[in-house]
Amino acid sequence: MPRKPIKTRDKLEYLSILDGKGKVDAALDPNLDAETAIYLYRLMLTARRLDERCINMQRQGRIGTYGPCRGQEAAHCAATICMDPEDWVVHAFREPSSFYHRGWPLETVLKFWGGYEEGCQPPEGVNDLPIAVPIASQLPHAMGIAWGMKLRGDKRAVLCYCGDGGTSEGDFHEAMNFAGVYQLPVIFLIQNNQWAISIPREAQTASETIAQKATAYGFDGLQLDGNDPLAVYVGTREAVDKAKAGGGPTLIEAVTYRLGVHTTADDPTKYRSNEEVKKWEKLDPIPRFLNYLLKKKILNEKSAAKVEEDVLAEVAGAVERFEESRDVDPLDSFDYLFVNTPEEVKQQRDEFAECLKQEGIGAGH
Amino acid sequence: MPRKPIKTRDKLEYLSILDGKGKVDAALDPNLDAETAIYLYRLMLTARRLDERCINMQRQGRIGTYGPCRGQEAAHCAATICMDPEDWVVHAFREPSSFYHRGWPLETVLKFWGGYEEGCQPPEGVNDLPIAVPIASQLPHAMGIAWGMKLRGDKRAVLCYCGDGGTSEGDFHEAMNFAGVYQLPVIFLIQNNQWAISIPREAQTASETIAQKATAYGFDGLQLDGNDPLAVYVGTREAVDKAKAGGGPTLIEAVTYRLGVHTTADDPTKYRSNEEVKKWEKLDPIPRFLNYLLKKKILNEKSAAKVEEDVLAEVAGAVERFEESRDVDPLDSFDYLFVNTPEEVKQQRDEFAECLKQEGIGAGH
Amino acid sequence: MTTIEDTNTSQQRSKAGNMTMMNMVGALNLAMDDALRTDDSVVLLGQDIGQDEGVFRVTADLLARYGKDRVIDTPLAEGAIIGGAVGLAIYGMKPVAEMQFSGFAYQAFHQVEQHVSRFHNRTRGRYPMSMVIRMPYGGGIRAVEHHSESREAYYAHTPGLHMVMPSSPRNARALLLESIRCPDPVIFYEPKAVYRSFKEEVPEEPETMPIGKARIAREGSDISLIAWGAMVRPALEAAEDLQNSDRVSVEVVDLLSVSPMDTQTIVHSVAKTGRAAVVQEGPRNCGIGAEVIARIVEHGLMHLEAPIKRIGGYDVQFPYFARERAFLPSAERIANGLREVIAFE
Amino acid sequence: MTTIEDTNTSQQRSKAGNMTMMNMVGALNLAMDDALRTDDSVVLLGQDIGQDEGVFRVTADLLARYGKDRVIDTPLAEGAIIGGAVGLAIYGMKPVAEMQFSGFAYQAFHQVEQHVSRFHNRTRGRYPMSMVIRMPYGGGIRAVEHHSESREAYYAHTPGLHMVMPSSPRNARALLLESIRCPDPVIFYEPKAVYRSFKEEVPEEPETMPIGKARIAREGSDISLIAWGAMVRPALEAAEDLQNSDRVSVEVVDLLSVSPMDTQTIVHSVAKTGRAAVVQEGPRNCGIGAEVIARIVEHGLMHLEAPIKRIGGYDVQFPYFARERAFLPSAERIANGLREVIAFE
Ligand SMILES: Cc1ncc(C[n+]2csc(CCOP(=O)(O)OP(=O)(O)O)c2C)c(N)n1
Ligand SMILES: Cc1ncc(C[n+]2csc(CCOP(=O)(O)OP(=O)(O)O)c2C)c(N)n1
Ligand SMILES: [Mg+2]
Ligand SMILES: [Mg+2]
Repeated sequence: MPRKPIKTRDKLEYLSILDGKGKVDAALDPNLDAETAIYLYRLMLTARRLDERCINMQRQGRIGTYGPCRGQEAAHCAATICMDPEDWVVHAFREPSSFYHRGWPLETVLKFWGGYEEGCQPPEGVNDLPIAVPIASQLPHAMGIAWGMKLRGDKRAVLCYCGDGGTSEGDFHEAMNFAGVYQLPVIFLIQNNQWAISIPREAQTASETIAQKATAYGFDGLQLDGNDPLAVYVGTREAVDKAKAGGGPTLIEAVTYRLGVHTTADDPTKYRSNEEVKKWEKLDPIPRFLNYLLKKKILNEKSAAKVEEDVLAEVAGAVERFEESRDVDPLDSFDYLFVNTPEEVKQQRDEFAECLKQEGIGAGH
Repeated sequence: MPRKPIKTRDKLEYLSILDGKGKVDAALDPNLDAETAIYLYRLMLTARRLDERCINMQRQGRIGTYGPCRGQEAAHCAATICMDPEDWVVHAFREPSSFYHRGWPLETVLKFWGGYEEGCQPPEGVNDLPIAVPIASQLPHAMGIAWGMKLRGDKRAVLCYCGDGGTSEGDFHEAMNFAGVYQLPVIFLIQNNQWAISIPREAQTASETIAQKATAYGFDGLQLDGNDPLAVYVGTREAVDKAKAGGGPTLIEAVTYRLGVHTTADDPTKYRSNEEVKKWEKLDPIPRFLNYLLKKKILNEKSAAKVEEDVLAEVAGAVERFEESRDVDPLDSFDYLFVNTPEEVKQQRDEFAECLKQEGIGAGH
Repeated sequence: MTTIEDTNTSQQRSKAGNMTMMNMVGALNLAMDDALRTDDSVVLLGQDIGQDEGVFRVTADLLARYGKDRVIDTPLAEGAIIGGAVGLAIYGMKPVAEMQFSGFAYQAFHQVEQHVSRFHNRTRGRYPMSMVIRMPYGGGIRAVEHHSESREAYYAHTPGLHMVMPSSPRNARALLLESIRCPDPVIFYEPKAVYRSFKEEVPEEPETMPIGKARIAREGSDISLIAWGAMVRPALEAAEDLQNSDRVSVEVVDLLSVSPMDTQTIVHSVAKTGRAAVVQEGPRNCGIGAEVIARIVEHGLMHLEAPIKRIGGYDVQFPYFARERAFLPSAERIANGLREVIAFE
Repeated sequence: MTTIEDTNTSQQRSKAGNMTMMNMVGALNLAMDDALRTDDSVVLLGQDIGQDEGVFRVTADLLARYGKDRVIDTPLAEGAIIGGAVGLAIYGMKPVAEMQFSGFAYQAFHQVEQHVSRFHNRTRGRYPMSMVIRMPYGGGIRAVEHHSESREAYYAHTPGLHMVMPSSPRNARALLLESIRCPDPVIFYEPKAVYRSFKEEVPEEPETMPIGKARIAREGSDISLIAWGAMVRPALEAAEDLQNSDRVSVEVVDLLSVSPMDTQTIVHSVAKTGRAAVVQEGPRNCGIGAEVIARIVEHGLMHLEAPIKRIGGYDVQFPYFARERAFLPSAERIANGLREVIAFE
């Protein structure tokens, strides 16, 4: 046939299980055991409460600019719990509970936004990357870690977060392409929260979905309801299983919404309508999941209140531990640059130490 | 439906008209008028003969490394003739006859490969970009020029060449994405010649076609037989008409083959088999098109010989004019950096002039 | 339109028209407004510069005033912003591109090095790269990683670019307007620490000043202190302090443009004072300070009575903000550095 | 394994084993072979480095010897090569990435600046960036645009990186092996003009030399000439010529590593000679030459009897190759520059 349509090979699907009205597709329900389900809810709630606390702390000047994740808790929490400890998680910057789940102390998040490098130091034994500030620049790292797994023959996988805006960067493209070529065990999870600061999703790219971008790289794309923790869980779990079985990468688009400000320095009323926010508030993943758990009798009013209480205590503890760890030494900016610090950097350290002495600046400054 | 396949919106097609065996799809044949058809053949032949000449000149040390286009003449010649003078053509580096058609003297090509900036200077009135050496870095420029057309309301279009290897670069992705978002009048023509130096097409990307990468950007993709000048012509012409009518960008994948070396510094026997080359030699666009023209009686043996003769004379003239223009002044490296040359650059120019004087180096060195 | 001819006095009155007190954000906004109004080939492009008016509000009101074909919100891709601007410039427009922070301009560094800096030379003058790439740089605003760097030396080391760094509202306005009118490409590094830190009288009438001219921000006779961008304020403060405490007279040279660099003004000052120091935020190795020293040595070695000291500018990563106040050169640190040079015998 | 301890004599014999005459391409290949053989976490990655053995054949035989999981051909995307190498290093491998030419490394500059140079610091030591980024640099091989640049200063200005530039086969082999073993990231700039220009005896046994140490390539007493990479050969030639023609004794300092820079060896030499010049291919503004001068001023101003001259290194684009022979600093141009400094009174 001299003129014919081209059919592409890879799977391109949409998935929703627990919809915005609370209706469940029973055939697809993963029927999480009670422990896992409650844990997932708790993770989501932790992100919500920490978020609220951080916004307050920013207002009080106790941390700097903060980027909340309100509305996106299902997308990041249900994905991260699909990863085993020997797997790796590569973060963007709106996934506080992913850190928490993976074993980073909750105050890590506060340290990062509080202006401390310590917020980027993974605890021993935790296989993760810290917050990545340059948008999409972490995708090649996730690809590289997955490449290492493949080269070493390790049956592991990498989960990598990114935003809808991040898909416009060259790094997105290059990482996806390498992942396809080498069939790497990596899941690129795009949190399509409809906005990249003030740029709406439709102005970010002309493709109808972000999931379909996988077509360009010869692997599967899955769009799912990112406010549906069950869909996120099922979609990610499948992708992880496929990756570990040698089936290569998956691009997941989690359709969600940033209910709050981009960061505390942002004023969203400049660029989006209240009605839009209202519409999405009705799709909030937290009440949606709580109702599901109540209906399924996995939680009841009392046990739900207990979760709430525990979460608040944990957040309060994290804030306390954060406040106690503020006392850092400005001099140590010279100590971690290299494994083997060159003489000239040591000399500059001495010079800087002398300045601090003259100026009476000590640790904790 | 909670789990369903995603259908994408944009057109994704394959096109072939004059196939490798010489069979024509009469319904699709554009029936070029004799003048255009002969001109196109002549352009293709000019590229072939210039190529041969350049390889010889490189061997003799009269020019530097040269990157031939043998086998790809249909892909670049049949595309460039779809552009009007007020349109723009943005080049990669394997399209000698596109320059020629657009009004650059044929010796321009020799100047570029001969080591002269003069080979990158577009003649007055010609709307083109010169050879771009950093792979894919020209795609954003094509996008930007098309953006200018759109902003100014000019009914024009841009044709931009790139290789299969170039599709892996971030620049490809970013340019395509902007073109889609702003619905710009630009045609990205990928000459998929199966190789990027030693890297075969399958190792460059895991997608089955390059055309389908358009899906990621929300516009049409067209794969066509790049050794079929009629398919290239029809496909490009449609894309140009669509662009000028406000229909936005098109990604065209011209499936072709680099019959020769990557450049004269390359030894392809290190990475590909002779059989593969042989197979593609049978699909050579030049005899294929000549036979078509003979069959259609647009050319006969005598008129074809005349074309051959004219082309050889034109190439010989270009070589002559190139040899006569070698006498350049090394000092002028300081003269084109800025429109308004800063004092310190002028001082360095004087310093350099003094060096050249001391060393007895004049123009033509 | 007037030009600040005598750049040696920063507060010089514009000959014509009214003055308004404004901060640097307002002054930059004014320059872009001037340019958009008077030259319809000018287009602004960048992330969040339209509807959102820029994350620092530098482009406030401009979308409303000039429409979305002149003030263009783009997707999140620095390479395509600069690569697209190259195409726009070739097509005869005057793009003024914003990089949201200088720390993200590296995503477009290949387009800057390979094309912005070269197209005019490559095409032997056929396609001038008349464009401005604006970006906020430097520390001091308690921002997260990559939001505090000063890497002007990357651009100063790249032939074919101008690298401009204003220090106050008035010179920011005049230099930005001049940069937009400049037929050659200008990297315009905006000291974000200065954005809202003080106000200055700025003439309502468009005003420009030449690129490549330093100004004597303060006259002095004992030592020359070379500074630029955000470091000019603490430099002036240090000079004032030293005058009061040590009776040392410091001449402060504000480079305004680090490439081209005004060697003459620097060397002239050092010839007068015999001593010099440089203060910088950016890394020391191959930084602007090194270049300043090299030029003083090449053109004024005989005047030097003491080694030239580089104050600040350590070759480590700019720390996250909890450590930044200790890290950034303060007036006190600068004064101490100057004392050392003065003490040298 | 031996170490070239005394870096002051380039031709020093290895204590153990046989010597083979080889050019720099062979020596670099040997270093990678050493590394691949002795450390199975080492992987090479880059465009055309496998089947094709590198466009300069620097990786000859390595794919055949170590297989496609150790010597990896990649798609055409520098950003993913370096960004991928960051991931590989984090996962515990030792990537040795090749950029086909230094002029295309800017496509990955954001990954270098934002991650290669920072991950160890950012994670407070948790993820060292033990990797080497090799790339051929510099002019002289009649190549097309972007194939002739020397921009070592970009990397020297970036905190957190080592910037190494060998000058001969033996030190290239020793430094590359050391760089691969180094726990910190190294940008390894290979002077492609030297690749096949001469041979030297190289020990068969693995040999390393420390990063950050300059060598005295030639002893002298009248003037110090600081050079690195491809400029060392014409510098030595110029020194020889000046000795013969003018009886001027030139000491040639070969930096080998431009960051860290061996200030001590430079200043020690200038203390002896009292005069200095620098020769460079790359742009002058904020280049390595400026840094050399700044350090001499900071640490050895009192020894200086004449201004320090920067030879070569103009702030324009490296010309296409028809003009490159006139453009590149020759021995003659260097000698003339040295004469000027010697003549200064
Ligand atoms: C390379 C780069 N460019 C610009 C920025 C500034 N910036 C920070 S967040 C952001 C928007 C990100 O949008 P998206 O990827 O959708 O993530 P979201 O903020 O919605 O989670 C921008 C432009 C950056 N951090 N990095
Ligand atoms: C950014 C960049 N990286 C690497 C190179 C070196 N290089 C020159 S041509 C080439 C292969 C290009 O392949 P493709 O895009 O398929 O074009 P083709 O040579 O097949 O026409 C490479 C890697 C380059 N010129 N630019
Ligand atoms: Mg978003
Ligand atoms: Mg190709």
